[in-house]
Order: sequence, then C-alpha cells, then structure tokens
Amino acid sequence: MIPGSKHIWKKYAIAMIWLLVLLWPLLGIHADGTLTFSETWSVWIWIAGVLLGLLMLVLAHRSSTSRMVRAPVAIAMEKINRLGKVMPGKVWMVLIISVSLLFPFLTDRYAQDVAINVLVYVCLGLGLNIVVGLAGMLDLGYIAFYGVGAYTYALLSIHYQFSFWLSLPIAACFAAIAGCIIGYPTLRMRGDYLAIVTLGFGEIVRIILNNWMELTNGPNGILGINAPGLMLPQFSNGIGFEYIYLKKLHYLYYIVLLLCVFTVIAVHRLNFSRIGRAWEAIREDETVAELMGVNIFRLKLLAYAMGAVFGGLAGAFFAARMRFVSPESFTFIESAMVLAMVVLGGMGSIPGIILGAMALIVLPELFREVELYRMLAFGAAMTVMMLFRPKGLIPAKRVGTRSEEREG
Amino acid sequence: MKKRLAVIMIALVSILFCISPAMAKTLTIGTMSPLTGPYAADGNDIANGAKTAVAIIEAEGGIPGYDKIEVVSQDTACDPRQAVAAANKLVNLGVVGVVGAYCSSSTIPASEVLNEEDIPMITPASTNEKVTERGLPYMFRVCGRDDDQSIAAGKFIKNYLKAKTVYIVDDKTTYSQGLAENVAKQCEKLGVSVVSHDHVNQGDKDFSAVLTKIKRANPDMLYMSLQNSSSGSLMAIQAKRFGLKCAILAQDAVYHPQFINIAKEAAQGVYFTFGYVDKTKPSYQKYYEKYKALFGEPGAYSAYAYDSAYVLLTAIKQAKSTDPAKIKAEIMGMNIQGASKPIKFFENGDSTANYIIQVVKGEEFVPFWNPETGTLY
Amino acid sequence: MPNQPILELKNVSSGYGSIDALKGVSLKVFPGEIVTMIGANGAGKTTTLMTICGIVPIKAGEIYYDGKPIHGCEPDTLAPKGLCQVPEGRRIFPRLKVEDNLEMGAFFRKDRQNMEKDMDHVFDLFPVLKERRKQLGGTLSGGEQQMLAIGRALMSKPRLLLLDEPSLGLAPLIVKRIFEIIHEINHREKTTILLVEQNANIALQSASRGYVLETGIIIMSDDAGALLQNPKIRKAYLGE
Amino acid sequence: MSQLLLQKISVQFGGLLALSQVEFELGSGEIVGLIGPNGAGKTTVFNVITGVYRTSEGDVVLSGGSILGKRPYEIFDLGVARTFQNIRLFSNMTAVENAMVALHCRSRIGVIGSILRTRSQRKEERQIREKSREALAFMGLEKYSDTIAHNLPYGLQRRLEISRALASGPKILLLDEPAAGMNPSESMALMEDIARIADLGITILLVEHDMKVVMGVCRRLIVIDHGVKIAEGKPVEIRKNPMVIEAYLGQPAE
Amino acid sequence: MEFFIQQTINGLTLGGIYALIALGYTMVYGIIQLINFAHGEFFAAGGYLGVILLSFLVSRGYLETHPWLCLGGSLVLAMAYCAALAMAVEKVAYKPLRFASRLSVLLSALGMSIFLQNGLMLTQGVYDKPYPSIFSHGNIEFGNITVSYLQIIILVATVSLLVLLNILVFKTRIGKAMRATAQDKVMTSLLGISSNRIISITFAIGAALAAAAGIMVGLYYGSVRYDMGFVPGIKAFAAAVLGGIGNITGAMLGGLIIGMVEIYGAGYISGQYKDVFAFIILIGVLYFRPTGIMGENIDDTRI
Repeated sequence: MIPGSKHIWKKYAIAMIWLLVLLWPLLGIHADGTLTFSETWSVWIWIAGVLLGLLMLVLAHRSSTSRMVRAPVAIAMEKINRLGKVMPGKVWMVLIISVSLLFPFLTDRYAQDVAINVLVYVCLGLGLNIVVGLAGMLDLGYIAFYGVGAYTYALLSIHYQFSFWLSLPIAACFAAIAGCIIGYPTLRMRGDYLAIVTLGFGEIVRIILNNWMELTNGPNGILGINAPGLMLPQFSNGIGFEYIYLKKLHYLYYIVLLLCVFTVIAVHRLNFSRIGRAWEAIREDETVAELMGVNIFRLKLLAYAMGAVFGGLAGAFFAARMRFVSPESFTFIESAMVLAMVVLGGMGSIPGIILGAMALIVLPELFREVELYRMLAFGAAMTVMMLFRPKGLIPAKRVGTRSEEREG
Repeated sequence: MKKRLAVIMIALVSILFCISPAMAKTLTIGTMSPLTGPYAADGNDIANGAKTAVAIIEAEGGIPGYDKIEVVSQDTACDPRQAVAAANKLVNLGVVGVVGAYCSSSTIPASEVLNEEDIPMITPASTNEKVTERGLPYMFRVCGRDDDQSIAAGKFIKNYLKAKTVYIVDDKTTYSQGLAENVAKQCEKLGVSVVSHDHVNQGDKDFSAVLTKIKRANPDMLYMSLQNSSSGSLMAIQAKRFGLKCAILAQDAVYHPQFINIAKEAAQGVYFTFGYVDKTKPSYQKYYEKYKALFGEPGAYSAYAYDSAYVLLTAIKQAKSTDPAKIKAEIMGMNIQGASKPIKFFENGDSTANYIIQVVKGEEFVPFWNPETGTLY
Repeated sequence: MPNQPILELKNVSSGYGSIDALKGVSLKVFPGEIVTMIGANGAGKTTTLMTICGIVPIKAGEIYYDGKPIHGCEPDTLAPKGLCQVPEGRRIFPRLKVEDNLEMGAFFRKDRQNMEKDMDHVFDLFPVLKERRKQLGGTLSGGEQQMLAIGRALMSKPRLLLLDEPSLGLAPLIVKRIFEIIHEINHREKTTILLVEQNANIALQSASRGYVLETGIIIMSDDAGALLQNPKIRKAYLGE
Repeated sequence: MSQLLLQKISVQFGGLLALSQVEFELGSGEIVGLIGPNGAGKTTVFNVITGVYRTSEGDVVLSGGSILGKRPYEIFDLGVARTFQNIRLFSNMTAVENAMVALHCRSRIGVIGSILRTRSQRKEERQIREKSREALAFMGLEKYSDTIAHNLPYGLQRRLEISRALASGPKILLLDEPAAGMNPSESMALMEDIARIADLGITILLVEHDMKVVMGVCRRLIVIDHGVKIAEGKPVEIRKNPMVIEAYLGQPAE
Repeated sequence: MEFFIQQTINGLTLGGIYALIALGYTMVYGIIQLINFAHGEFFAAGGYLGVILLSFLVSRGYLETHPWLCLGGSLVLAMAYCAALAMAVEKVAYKPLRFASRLSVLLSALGMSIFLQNGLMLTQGVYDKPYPSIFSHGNIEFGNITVSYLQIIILVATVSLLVLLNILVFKTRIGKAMRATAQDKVMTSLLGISSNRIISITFAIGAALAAAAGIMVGLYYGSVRYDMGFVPGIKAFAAAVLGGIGNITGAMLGGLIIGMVEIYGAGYISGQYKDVFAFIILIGVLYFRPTGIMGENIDDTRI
C-alpha cells in the first residue's frame, strides 16, 4: 500500500464501510425471518473497537501526539542500533541462544508448549521456504511430508520399537522419497498449476492416511508412540546405563530446539552453496538457468526432497511429542498456515520465517482469550498484515520476483 | 505537561491491574471442545452444558470455601496440536478439573497432559475405547462407549427389525468408523448379513453415489454412522429423495435436534441408539429449564457435559478439597441420577451405559424400544 | 504553427525501481505535426511514451496535454481526452476477433451509431482488415496486426496519436505502406502524431521535427531535414 | 576444423516455418556474424543450437558429435554459451553470483557437503568464485562484482551477460545483439572485447543490427531472411549483394 | 445400465454446481492471476442469504402462493448481494496489493476467507440452517431411475446461467472488455478502459454465480452451514485448473468432469477415495497437458 495519498485512503475507507454495511444483513436476520440485532451489538462493538484502535494508531502516527511514545522508543531503538553496531553479530547470536536455552527455566508449561509449537513450525516453515522461497515453486500440499514423517516414526516405534534418534533419518528419507514422487509430475508445470497439483497430492496423502486401515489404523490414529529416549548413566547399582524416555515438556523443548537449530544452519548453508545459487537462478529465470547449465529438473526435485526432509523431521518430532498421530493433523489448512508463515515472515529470509511462525502460532493463542472471535481476528490480522507489509515482516535482503512474473 | 499525562496514565493502568486480581476466592474448572471449525456446534453445546451445571451449583449455594466458580472454555478445533495447547493453558490457569474434549483424537493427547499434572478429566463425548483403556488414573467418561452402543444396535436389528441384510455407511472418523465396525461385528455374530460396509468422507454433502448403490443393493436396513447431525440429515433427505424404502438406524452423534430441524419429513421414522434420558425425572427438568433460560434449546451433548461438570463439582463439594486423589475417591463412590442417566463409575473410569432405541416422531425424539427387555415403550 | 503545444514534457524523469530510465526529458509537440523521436534500443523511447500515458510512474517533472497537467492521471482517463497510443509490439488482443479489437478502441464512447461509421472508415483505410474481420487477432500477420493496432487507436478518434516503432519486424514494402497511412491520418484527420522509431531513416523522412534520445537524455532536437543531414546522426543512426 | 555444424535445419511453429533448410559451419576461433531483418529467424537459430527448440529436420553437430535432442543444460555443459537479446540476468543476484551460476555445471559438491561445509566444499566454492571474478575482470567488471545485477547500468548489464557466458569456459559463444542500446563509444569498446574473446580461441557467432560492429569484427557473415539463408561471405561481398540490400540494408539514404 | 444412468444424472448435478463455482475462480484468475481463496465464502454467503430470504417469505406465506416468483426473486437478490460483497472484498483486500507479489495477494485472500467464514459463523451461528422445503421430495421415476425435481431445477438453472454468462462474455461490449483486460491490462488502459472497473465487474459476476450455486446447494441438500464454502471451493478450484485456468469453457468442462469422476469413483470403486480419484484425474491431465484441457499452450520458453 502506498500511504500518504489522501485520495487512496478515502477510497479505501469508503470500500471498508461498504464491506461492513454489506456484512450487516447477515448479522441480525435469522432464518426464521426474525430480526435479533441484540446479539449483533457485541460483534459490532468488537469491530468498531478494532477499527477505532487502528484509527487511533494511524492518527497517533500522523500527529505529533505520538511523540510522547515515539520519542523514548526512538531513543531506545537508536541505542539498540548503536549496540548492534558495537556488538558484533556473534554477541547477538549468543544472546539469542542463551535466552532460548534458559527459556524452560523462566516459563510455565503453557509457554513451553507454545514455544515447542513455534519451533516445530519454524522447521516446517524453513523446509517449505526451500521450495517456495528459494526455488520459487508454490506448494500447497507441504503438510503431507510432515504427515509422512510423523507416521514413519509412529509406525517404526509401534511395530519395531525403533528409537526416536534412529527414526529421525529414516523419517527424513521417507519424506524425501515422498517429495520426489510428488515433485516428479509437477516438474513441467508452472505457477498456479503447481499449486493445485501439490494441494491435490497433500489431500491424497491425507485421505490415504485416513483410509489405509491396515497400515495407519485410519482415523483412529496411532497411539502409544514412544517419547524420545536417552541412555543415561545410572549409579545406583554400580555403574550402568538406563534408557530413559524424555517425556517432560522441557526435554522435548530442548530436542526440538536442537532440531530447529540444525534446520536453520542447514537451510542457511544450503542457501549459500552452489545448490542454493542454482535454486535462486531457477526462481529468477528458469529458462535462462537451464541455458546456463543448471539441470533444472534435478534441482527442482532436490528442492522438493530437501523441503520434505525438514518437514519429515518435524513430523517425526511431532509424533514423538504427542505420542499419538491421527490424520486430522495434516489437513490443507495446516499447509496454508505454513505457507502463510513463510510469506508473512518474508520469503527466503530465515529470521523472517522464524518471526512469521511466532506470529501465526502466538497470535491465535493470544486471541484464545476471546474464544469465538479468535479465528475472525486471525483472518483479519492476516489480511491487514499483508496489506501493510506485502513483502513480509522481515523481507529477505534481496527477494527476487519469480521468473514467470516478469513481463515479456 | 507530558510528564503529568504520563503519570496519570500509569496510575490509571495500575489501578486497572489492581482491581482485577481476585479479591474473592474463585474455583476454576475448564472445558475443552471445538468452538471453531466443523464441530463447533457440539463444542458449544459442551461448553454451555458445563456452564449450566455451574449456574445450578451456584444457585444451590455454591461450594463452601469459594465465592465464585469460574468456567474457562478452551477451543481445541478438533486438532490434536491445539488440544494439547489448550490443555497446557488450562494447567496454567490452575483448573481443578476439566470437562472435555469432544473428538477422541483431541481427548487422548490432552488427557496425557492433564494426567501428568494429576488433573481430573471427564469427557462428555469421546466414546472411543482407548480413552479410558490407557490406565490413566484421572480419566473419566460420562457418555457411553462404542461397544455398548453397538450391542444395543445389534439387538434392535436382529430382534425388532428382524432384518436379514444391513448396509453400513460411516464417514471415516475415529468415532463413526469404530462404531460402525462394532456394529458390523455384532451383526455377524447375530447372523445378520452385512451387504456392504461403505465409507463416505467427513464433511461430504453429496451422498447420491452411495445412495444409488444402496438402492441397488436393496438392504433391509441402512446403518448410518456419521460424525455429526448435519451429515446425517443430509443423508436422510437424499435417501428419501431417492426413494429408499429400508429402515434407517443412526447413532448418538447424529442425535441432535438439528437433525429433525433440517431433515423435516425425511427425519420421520429414523431410529437412533441413544442413552435413555428420562425427561420426567426432576434432575432432567432442573437442567433443562436452566439450560433453556441461559442458552436456548439444548444439543445432544449438553446433558452429558452438564452431568460431567455436575459430577466434578459435586465431588469437590463432598471432598471439601481440590486434592485430585480425594476428588477421584468421591467420583468413584458416586451414585446419582444425572440429567442424562443414572451415573455410577467403573474402575477404569467408564460409567454405566443405558442405550435404548429412539425414533423421530413429529418434532422430537421419543423412546421406542428397550434392548434390555426387548419391549416397546 | 500555433503557439500552444498539444503535448509538453517538462524535465520528466521516470522509471521503475531505483534506476531512472528517463533523466529530465523535455519536449513539445504542436497540433498538426508529425514529431519523431529516434534513438537506439534501450535509450528510453518506449519509456517516454509509457510515461506520457501514465503507465510508467513519473518521478519528477510535468506533462501537459492541451495545456492541462496529466502527470499522475490514471492511464485510462487519457484515451477519452483524445490521447491514444499504439504501443511497441502492437499489443493487439490475440484472442479477440478483429472487429472486437476495433470495438475495444471505442469502448469509452457512448455513440454506437457513429462507431459503425468509424469502423467502416477504418476498413476503408485498411481493406485487408475488412476481409478478416471475423478472424482472431492472433492469426493475422505482422503487418496486418500493425494495421489493426493503428485502426484500433483510430476508433477512439484521437487528437494526438503516439506511435511506437510501427515498422518493427515488418518487410520494407509493408513499412512503406504503413508510413503512407500515417501520413494520410495526419493530413486528412489532422491528427497530431508523435512517432518513435529505431529506423531513423524512414522516421526522419516522414516527420517535420525530430528529437534524438540517448540513455534517457535528449541530446539533439531539430527539423527532421536538418537531422537527416547531420553527419553525427548519419554516422550513429544511419549506419554510414 | 569445424567447431559447430548446422545441417539443413528446419523449425516449425504450428503451421509457420520459422527456419527452412538453414546450414552453415563455424570454424574454431572464428567470429561469424549472423544478420537479417527482424523476425528473420536469427534468434531461432540460437535457440536451436542451445536446445531450446526442437528441430523438425536437420542436425546440429558440435565438435564432431550431434547435440540434437539434448537438454539445454547438457549443451551448455558441452561448451555452448549464449547471451540474450533482451537482457536476462538473474537480476536480484550480484554480478559475481550471476557468473557463479554458470559454473554450476563445473562443480560437483552435493547437499551433504554443502550442509556440513566440508573442506572440499569451501575449496570448490573459493575456486568458483575466483574463476567468476576472473571472467568479470576480463570484461572490465571487477569493480562491480558485488553489485546487484539490476542496479548495473544498461551497458554493464550487457557486459555482465557476456562474462556470465564466459565464466564456464565455453568453446562457442553465441552473442544476441550485444551492442543493442549501447552508445557508439560503448560499441567500440565492445568490438575490442569481442576480438579479445576470439583470441582466447573461442568461436563466436554474433547477431547484431549495428552494421558497424558487424562489419568491424566479423570475418564472415551469414544473412538469413524469412528463415532462409540468402547469402554467406566476407563483409565486403555481403555489402554488395543485391539480395541482401533489398531484404535488409534497404535503399541507402539519399 | 440403470445404475450408470442414475450415477450420470447425479454426477451432472454435482458437476453443474462445481462448474458454477469454478467459473468465478477462473474469471478472477484470468484477469488478475489470483487464486481467490475467499471465493468459496461468497458461495456460502449466497446460500445463507437464500435461506434468510426464503424463510422470510415462508413466514409471510408468500412461498405457498408464488413459489417460482419467490425462488427467482431470492436468487436474484442473493446474487446481487454477493456481487456487491465480492466487489467490496476486492477493494479492501486485493486492490491495494495489485502490484505486490502474487503470493502476498494469495495470503490476503486466505486471510479474507478465514475472516468471512468465521464472520458467518459468529453472526449466523454454528448450527446448520435448514432450508424451507420446496419441491424437495418430488421426483420422477423411470423404472429404477429417480430424477428429483430439484435435480431438474438445478440442471436447468445451471445451464441457463452458463448460457447467459457465455452471451455476456462473448457477445456484449463489457464481456469483450473483460476478455481484452485479461489478455493485456496495459493495452486496455491505454484504450481508456478502466481495468479497476473491469476487475470489479469480474469479481461481481463470479460471486453472483457462486451465490446462485449456494442457493441451489441449499435447496438440494436442505441446509447450509457456515463452513460449506471450503470443500466445494477447493474442488471448484481443481475444476478450474483442470479445464485450463482462465478459460471459461474450460471451467465448465472441468466442473463437470470433477463432478462425474467423483460420483463414478464413489459409485463404482469406493466412496472413501472419491476425492483421490478427482485429484488423480487432475494430476494425470496436467501431467500430459500442463496447462489444462482447454488452456492455451503458452510458449513461455520463448527468448
């Protein structure tokens, strides 16, 4: 949105009012022909409140009254900036790492649970980022890999008592294979055709999980999955080793943190390798990339496979943490959520995606207080965020347009 | 000027913060159910049922030692991940017990979380056997189990309808499919042949393909095991439109006033397996009046949710403590007439079941046949 | 020559992103003239026309049409004012019939009866289009497409016509014919024409005045005849 | 020795014959100009050689082996690099990265090596970068190696395209209107650069409208019109060929 | 054979509804290359408006006396309402992003979809709304084949809407302008055609068709529900792509194919996998024809 132009704002405001007026008849008219506007007031008060809040924000931003708030913030920002200059990036890294290490000691279990969710989704977001952000292919069925990873560990754990750590690479492999299977028919497609095909594959995987009773136990899900375990030294009867299941929330937190750090490093390094460069070239201009010696089919498949690997790892952890999997966790709306994290955070930008995952997990949790309104607010927030920051919260330092978007 | 404004604002904010923390002592219980998403209807019924129980207990004098009973409702959206988050949230809020959840796939992981903290959980709606068969000490169930219900259904098919062929349709959810399989087993045991066990998908609206198949198979009875009442009513409407002549038996998830509202003529004569609710009992009347006053017409799970919360609060009242072990002891010893049924718990946390056959007549469900005695009401 | 220019650019800079494709271009077009703008590929000729029409955002400077400012106007408000462009590459609608293509040129006009007449007029100018009026635009040959594009623009009854590279990719004979028609339009309908061409030779022969554009700057402007004789121009643009 | 040989190439789009029975030969280290009016099929020739288009007839032979039916990246790997008529850089990547992409096919480290940042990966990466910088330096772009491509001035973008093509060390370089949009002095410099490239032993096929450039650097010219080769020979001969004059050069300005 | 004919009739009914929704997707996509995720919500809103209007008419007793008038009137009103709603949504959520990356608009559309769906839930409640039963149980029987009146009404209404749309798009000035805008937005604005207005109109038409589909679904299945737009939305999107997104005839064809495949799949093979069949057909077709059945083979490798 181009702010500043009064004209545009006025037009926009009129459109907004138009929309709200149109929503009105749906509010109070009931199917039996009666009108009950009493209940609708609460909705209107909410909407009016939110609008008023936004208006106040805009006004405060415009006028000097906000200087009261802005001045200290600006000073603080400046100080932080100065600090940022004084302190090298490594110091910040240490700070972030220490905060994330100390997190379970500072917070209660609800916060830890939300943090675990955030970290799982960071892994997912970064994995999808390889496909969407780096290689520039729109994937609406990404959650399928998450499902494959989760079921792989679940089945290995139930039937063969595989340990979590051993299952991780196996789950990753299976997800990668699934990625190649899904990727193969889509190689020749572009843009939105890709979107619907991946969406279709995602749905197919979910329906198979739901219907293949012998393997997946269908909608009943799989129960009794082992939590991740560790060999810990035991000193009671001399020195021995005992296998301990790490069920407690903070153990799980550290495991997923580890997974997440691995993902961040791996994605970062891939991005800055010859492979990442080739992906970027494909995203920028597929035709030219191929003419410059990049085997685009192989690299696209690789992008799917690598994206799937991180999805699979996250899935395996999800299974280990819930100790229960069922197909309900792998619906299209989950894929859309992960995509939203990537786009909202800023495609191709690792800190952006971390922030995006935080925003999209924490926002609905914050809105938990308003129960019924939470998804309404969430949807509106998503649109509003896109309107204000179409390139994402933290855009990648250089985000390329996808090749087919260029004219001519 | 600016300084003064800032001081005033800080003062205002701190006053606001000071007021809100409880001067009064509050007892908090939680509910978990899908308040958004496809099962929001049942989810809201559950939250409302629990609130009704609180209202009644408070009207009867509340719980000694507490000035106020608060209900915190959390949304699970029928998604295991959100259910776990909701459970953790409830733990944080310091609830003494939880009523919920709805989908078995939410109840199972959420109960693991709650049991880690020894918080009693009473489910009003999750009928999967696994819910109570994992040996969790603080897991209770007020509604019936899939296997109980299928026995009643089997008896009805064999003894009353005297059907020879049955066509079973489920919509592939933990609950509906489990039940359908149990019914199929019962039928085989009783020598009724299952023509086909077909599946549709959850959320489908168009059943024309499967109904055409049923029409061709021409069974004596259609067993309809669907996850929610709206799917059930859609199937009933279309069955009628296709001119299906066989009897239709459905189960408790389809049992909802909505079913009759939507299906209208098509609902007439559809049979249901459902717990026997004696609407003449004062306990039911008490609940019904309060619920109606607060939230309007009750839904299928409202009464179970009400009973769950009622059992929990009564146990706390009698135990005079929120200690989980004591609450459990009280619950196990309980033998009361709830709104939905007489309630008595077994060792594993399940409670007595009393499934009967009901039928739609006019605008309501009426008791029809008693499987225990084999007699009509 | 009247004093009031029909089109005037004052120090116009424009372009996408951080790079300015035009760096302070000023030019004037007077009513009834054919003015040409020549320059190499990438010099900014097309950008100039697109800036005039409001497609490329203007960053600095002013544009006046008929004495009124039009910078910052929505592109679609210009055609009703009589300012129409035949863009580079012709941009006919390939999946619309020839007559529908023409109809689109008169979309904003309310007078349907006159439209039929105008269409006949276009068919007089380009008889080949009449033969192909039921064909899809995309099936026409390059020259026919160019004629269609010009015809479509004429349907809006323009007072100022901007022509971008009408000779591009056409056989010499066709180019000759196109330029004859351009002259006819200029003469008969008194339509002012701003012509952008890479083929400096033919452009300068048909125009009354010319501007030479290089990397977003106008480096020379003169009568067409003078430019044609200018040794520098002959060297740089006429391949001698 | 013939480096590249086109044998009776025909290309069809729908019903339209874009190229018909075109054949010519490029010798090692030669600079050959390919000229003709717009739409004559010059770019189509490039697309056939680089594998973008399928031919309906004919064969393309590179250093003795047919490359017909190979994918574009394989042909690039075999040593045929090109530039584009409308500049097509990876416009959001830096200059040096653009060149590094061209070295993708000359490097081998896989996913695991990249994630682990092994010593050999770092070594290879360093080598690629050095080679790319050399290619940039060859075209006088050493100052701009870390500039985002779309921020470069037009002329330099053209040069970057050539550097990118050179980075992989090709045997044949196809230049599609490299002087388009350059001012006369830039074109002059470009002519020298083209000559320098040829001195490296790289065969150059040049499509160009700027007759001065073409006549200046090419030792041999091929003229096509409407998909048909109408003339081939030394610049002086071509300039006098009546068919060429009619089809392309047009009547000289009087 | 009877079974096959019966299933074909069922498939046509379902396919017709998908086709109506798919048209909105394809038209919007054709003009601004946006997958309008909120499109399914217009369908749901149409269904709700239909139930509101019809119930109102029932309560006043008009439905008994003038059933066809009431039905037609409600249809037109609901279509007009949804058209206006879609235009407003476009102005609020998509127009400011006209020059942003396509994924941003996609996400904005997703947000709008969640917003509208939950808005509908909050205002109209979580329970199903029953449709007044008109023509609901009448049917014609040929031997074992049953065709209900509603199926006939739906088929007739669908076909006539499709014909109307075809006339609108291919014969009228505004339709030609829509197609022109889809082909080249810059050029149309140079010709004085306001692309913003054309885009608004496109949204309006698409939503109106979806609203009509919503009412028909409501009548046919007997009830509407706040989340009814989601699944048919996805199916219709698949149908639009299958036919070649951006192509109007393709969307109709795609809708019919998806509807038929689903019904045949459920009827002959297995009900639980019917969505799988639909998607497999989609993927199979796209594998061999990457731009869909009727899609243009855009040669985007041109250099």
